[in-house]
Amino acid sequence: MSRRSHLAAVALACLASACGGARPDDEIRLGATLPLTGKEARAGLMFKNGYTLAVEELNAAGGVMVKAAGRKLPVRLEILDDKSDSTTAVQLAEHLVTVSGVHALLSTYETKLVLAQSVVPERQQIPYVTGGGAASEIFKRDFRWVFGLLSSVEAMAGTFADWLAAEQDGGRLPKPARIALAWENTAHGQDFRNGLEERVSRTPDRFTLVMNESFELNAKDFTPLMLKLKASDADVFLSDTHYPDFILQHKTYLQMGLHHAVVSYGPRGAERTARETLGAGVDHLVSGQWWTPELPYPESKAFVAKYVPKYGEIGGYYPGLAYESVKTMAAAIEAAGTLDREAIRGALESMDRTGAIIPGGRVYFPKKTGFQIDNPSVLVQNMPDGSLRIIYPPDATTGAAVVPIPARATTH
Amino acid sequence: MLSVENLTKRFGGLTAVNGVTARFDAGTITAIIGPNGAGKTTLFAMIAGAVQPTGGRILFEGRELTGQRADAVCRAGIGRTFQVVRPFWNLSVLEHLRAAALFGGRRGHADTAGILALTGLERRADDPARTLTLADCRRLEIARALATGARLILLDETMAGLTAEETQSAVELVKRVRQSGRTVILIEHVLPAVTGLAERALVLDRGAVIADGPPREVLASPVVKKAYLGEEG
Amino acid sequence: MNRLAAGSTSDDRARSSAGRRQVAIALAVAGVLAAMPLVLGPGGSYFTRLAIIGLLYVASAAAWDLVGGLTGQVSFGHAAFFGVGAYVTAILVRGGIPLVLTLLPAAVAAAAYAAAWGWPCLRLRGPFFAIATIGVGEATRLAALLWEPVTGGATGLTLPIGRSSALVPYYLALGLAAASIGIAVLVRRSRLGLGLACVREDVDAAESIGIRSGWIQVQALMISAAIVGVAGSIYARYLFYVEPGDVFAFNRSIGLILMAIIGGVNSVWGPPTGAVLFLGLEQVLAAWFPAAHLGIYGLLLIAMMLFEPRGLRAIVSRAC
Amino acid sequence: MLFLQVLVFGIILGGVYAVMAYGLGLIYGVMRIVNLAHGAVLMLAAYGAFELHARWSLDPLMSAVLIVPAAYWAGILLFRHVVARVAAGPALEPGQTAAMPVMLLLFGIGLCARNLAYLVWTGDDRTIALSYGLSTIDIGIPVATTRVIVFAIALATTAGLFVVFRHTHFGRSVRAVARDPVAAELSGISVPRVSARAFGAGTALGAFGGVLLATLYVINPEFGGPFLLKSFCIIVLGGMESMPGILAGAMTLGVAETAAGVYGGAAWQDLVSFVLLVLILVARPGGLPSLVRR
Repeated sequence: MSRRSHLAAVALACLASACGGARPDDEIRLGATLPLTGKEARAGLMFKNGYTLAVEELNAAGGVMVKAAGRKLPVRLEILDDKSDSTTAVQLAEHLVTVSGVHALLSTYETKLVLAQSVVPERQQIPYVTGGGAASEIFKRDFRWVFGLLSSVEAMAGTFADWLAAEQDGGRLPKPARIALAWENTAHGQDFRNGLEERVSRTPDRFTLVMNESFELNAKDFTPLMLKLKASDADVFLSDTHYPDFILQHKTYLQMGLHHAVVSYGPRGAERTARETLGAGVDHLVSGQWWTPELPYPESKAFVAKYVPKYGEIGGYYPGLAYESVKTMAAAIEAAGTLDREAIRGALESMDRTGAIIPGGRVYFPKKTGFQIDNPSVLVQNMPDGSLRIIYPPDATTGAAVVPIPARATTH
Repeated sequence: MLSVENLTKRFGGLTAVNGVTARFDAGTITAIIGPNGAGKTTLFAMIAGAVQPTGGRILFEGRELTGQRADAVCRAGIGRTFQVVRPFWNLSVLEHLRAAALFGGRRGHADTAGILALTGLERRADDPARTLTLADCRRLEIARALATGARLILLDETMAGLTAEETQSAVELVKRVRQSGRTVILIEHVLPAVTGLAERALVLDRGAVIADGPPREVLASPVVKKAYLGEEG
Repeated sequence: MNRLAAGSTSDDRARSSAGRRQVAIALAVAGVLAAMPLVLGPGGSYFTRLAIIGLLYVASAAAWDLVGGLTGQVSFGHAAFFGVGAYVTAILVRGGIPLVLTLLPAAVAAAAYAAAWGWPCLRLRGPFFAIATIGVGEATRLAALLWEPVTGGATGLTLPIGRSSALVPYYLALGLAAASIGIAVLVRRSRLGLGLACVREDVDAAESIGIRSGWIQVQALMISAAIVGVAGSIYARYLFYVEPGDVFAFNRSIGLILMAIIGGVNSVWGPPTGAVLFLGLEQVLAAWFPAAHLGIYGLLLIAMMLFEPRGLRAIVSRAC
Repeated sequence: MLFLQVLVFGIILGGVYAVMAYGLGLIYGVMRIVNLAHGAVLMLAAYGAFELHARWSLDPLMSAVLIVPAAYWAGILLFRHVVARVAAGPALEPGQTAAMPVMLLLFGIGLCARNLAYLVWTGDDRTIALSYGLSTIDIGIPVATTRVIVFAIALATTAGLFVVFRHTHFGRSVRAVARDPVAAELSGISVPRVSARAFGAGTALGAFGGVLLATLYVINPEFGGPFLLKSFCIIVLGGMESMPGILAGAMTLGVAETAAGVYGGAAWQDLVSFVLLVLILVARPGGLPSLVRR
């Protein structure tokens, strides 16, 4: 009994929802799924804040000018929770397009979720801007509708290489520099390795790779890795990690009394909690970010000034990229002058906007990368007084990098 | 029909069965008796393939069975029952017979009706085993062993825990089994049942055969008396 | 009613009329499902996508039950088969082979993988088999992460999406669900099903009547794996993206167990019903209690174990 | 030299692994219950240590004094009111043991605990910053002080448990129940009471492990999962029953993982435990006769 009645209920619910497809165009409907629960919830919430803040800002200015409507239209944003699960992210995106009838999609956070979800805009032919997925794999599929605001992780590795080269030219690093690379076995880590390997093979006079090791996410012991690192006799230690692995890895590093001229854990190292845990051990670590609240651009400072009183401390690049995603989509709609999907897409493809809060300050989607932005990352170094110093790109630096890292007085 | 040669089983330092050699002829009923811990059940388990012998050989109808697993032993033509009954509790009596017939080696050609009649389980054919009495479970195990098409049936204490009346009908059942052309070897504690049933008794003590012959003579022999009294006195 | 195997406890005529009614209901449901996307048109794509997942759940749950219910060996590692199927399809489709031709290789690969580890592991019983399957499942996931040249490592593999319609995986999934339930019925009526029931009840007794307990269980695992492998294969085509953390996820295996438990293990209709309820539950929880979905699954499991470990099937049969 | 380092680091890692596995091993050894909530016990205890440290700057080793007894009583209550009821209840199928329902029940409890952690502490990563968190002890090579402490405690725990099991009434009755519950009941031991206490003791040991692990690792709601899986491997390696066996199993795993990381790739470390788990389960039927047949 209950079997049949349940099936009927599901069927009815689906029928009812399917009828809600067409809606009047008296507002701009944007949709996004985000990992508001599950393992990516922290970043998901910051994304939500960033999205929300940008939408509020647009509506406070009366909305977005749409020429075809002859007036400014208000923006409405629908956010659904995908539970950090790719199947759900796909389903709910489909729901946003077919049931909620959104005009454009913003993305979820986390590369793997975006990899899965980005199929939806391509099939439904609806513009999609992602500030949450960096894997170049997303953009290698000849998709027309997916636009990436995050530079690839390969590009981030390239930024590190560019900066190291600059330090070499300043005479602060040996040439060639011996690099030991450790990367977490995730999409992010793989891309980081690919980017770095590519730079090393392109400029053998500058870099040699003396260690190239991967490790599992949430590992419980990094002693073997550090033994290998020690044996590799490197000048530069670059690791690409998530937070828990960064803490354990660097703890082991410090306990083994290792020292290198440059040490980086990719995106990690600038966290306040890291300093609480590892103390002076985090001094001089370099981390690479897609955006950071320390950026000296006025637009970025203005955003931070609005965000912090409302939502509190910023931990990571997430809110900045979320904010910029909405701004980018709004700019595309305004440029298109209509809510027609194809027109919005065209505006995104031909976009070259300045005054963005992300490093480089420019938003554009080059065709050769499959519409993935190609800006430098911002490199930040921890200073012993607890402050963060932007050391790259040159147009954003707030001080000179400390290279090589001075040797610690003693190791306990 | 079945012969075991110098069959031995050691568990660690303990020798459960020590060099047993015996022949069992077709169409006979042989009882294996002996005090607790004499190695009867281990001997059975080795013949049935449930326990692998440490040494010695098992030959059945001229075929070497040593080292074969239980399922292969069954398909070779030896059926068994268990000391503590182990029916398939959630299967009906008929399903037991069907499964035994399908897997026992003859691919389903078992006279299930005949076996039900023989074992007196016709009325319970559709009932799941968990609803049967102990006596019926014992019958069911015999029926199951028969349905595999076994030519030799090993009965492990088929009468333990039964009332006098049930014991009598079990004795009758075993006789009918033999009349249907099967060879029977049984382990038994109920000695009066043994004397009325078996032509031959094999007495085990501490893993070795201490007497072999017609039940009455064997039971009267001083060695056997001593073994039993030694244990029980 | 005892649905075990060929065996028959109840009156034959009543059984066959009940059976006929079941077949009629099943056909009607299948017919409605088959017509649904056509009726809904393009606006129904949300339904279609949801239904694909639901049908894959149904197929996998019924397949899981061949091992977890009929054989009585609770597997915590069925995601391994799902993942193997998904990867075989992903790799072949990327090599230019049409999807439909990849289903059979996916099934074969999953079944072969099942045979490879099932043969040694199925000698274990109860909790030990369960623990071993946890180990196998996780080892498979990690191996897939490490075997980058073939699996793409953590990044996974993307499939070319082309211009094909979502209806292809929908009808494939519908076919698979129907086939899986059909196989569940057939196996239960076959010699294999009867043998498995015996093994589940008592391994030693089963061997004593000539059942090769190892081989027969491996057969069940292989059939089950083949179906789940095809489900993975259709999933790959549905998502156009295969990645170890998703297709080999421990949660996938757990999901199958939950479905079977909710509906009632060891029955033809229990696990599929559980799968539909699980899908509904997932949707409801995602919408209303996003922060508590894990806990609600947990509470559900606790409540079922406390009050009715035999699932909805037992509750329904008591009520009727 | 490298080999020696692998051995030393591996054995010390083994100490860490031992403290996480004792609780699981005790509960399995006595009651044949596979405690799938063990990971949740580790995780909740780690959060407990985190909270006590954050609020009152209590050192985790001190907070264990509060957390372990609390876990003991929580385990006893859980066993009496939930686990024992399911264990005595119907199985998934009539005629079978309730082992699977109990296992699934405990899995459900683990899910609830994880969800609770998400609600209370969110998914953020937490760490306990200790003054000696980074210090090392030089035993020829520098070894983390925290790990040495945990290692020493692991050895002491084994010794302590050994004494408890041999020389106390509780220990003897637990062993009697583990050997044969029916015989124990006949000889006047209250099996339900001893079982509840053993479950409580296993939970307490798990909590102790969790507190110790909290000094080494970042804490989040998924904290317990990897440890639970490794613990399985360890108790299976160690023969499922004895505490010294668990210690030996833990050290074997520690050395095997370290060796795999050093001589193979760092990424192989986790694979080792699962492969070992399956291999041992499958390849040692003689050594673990209880596994092969019910």
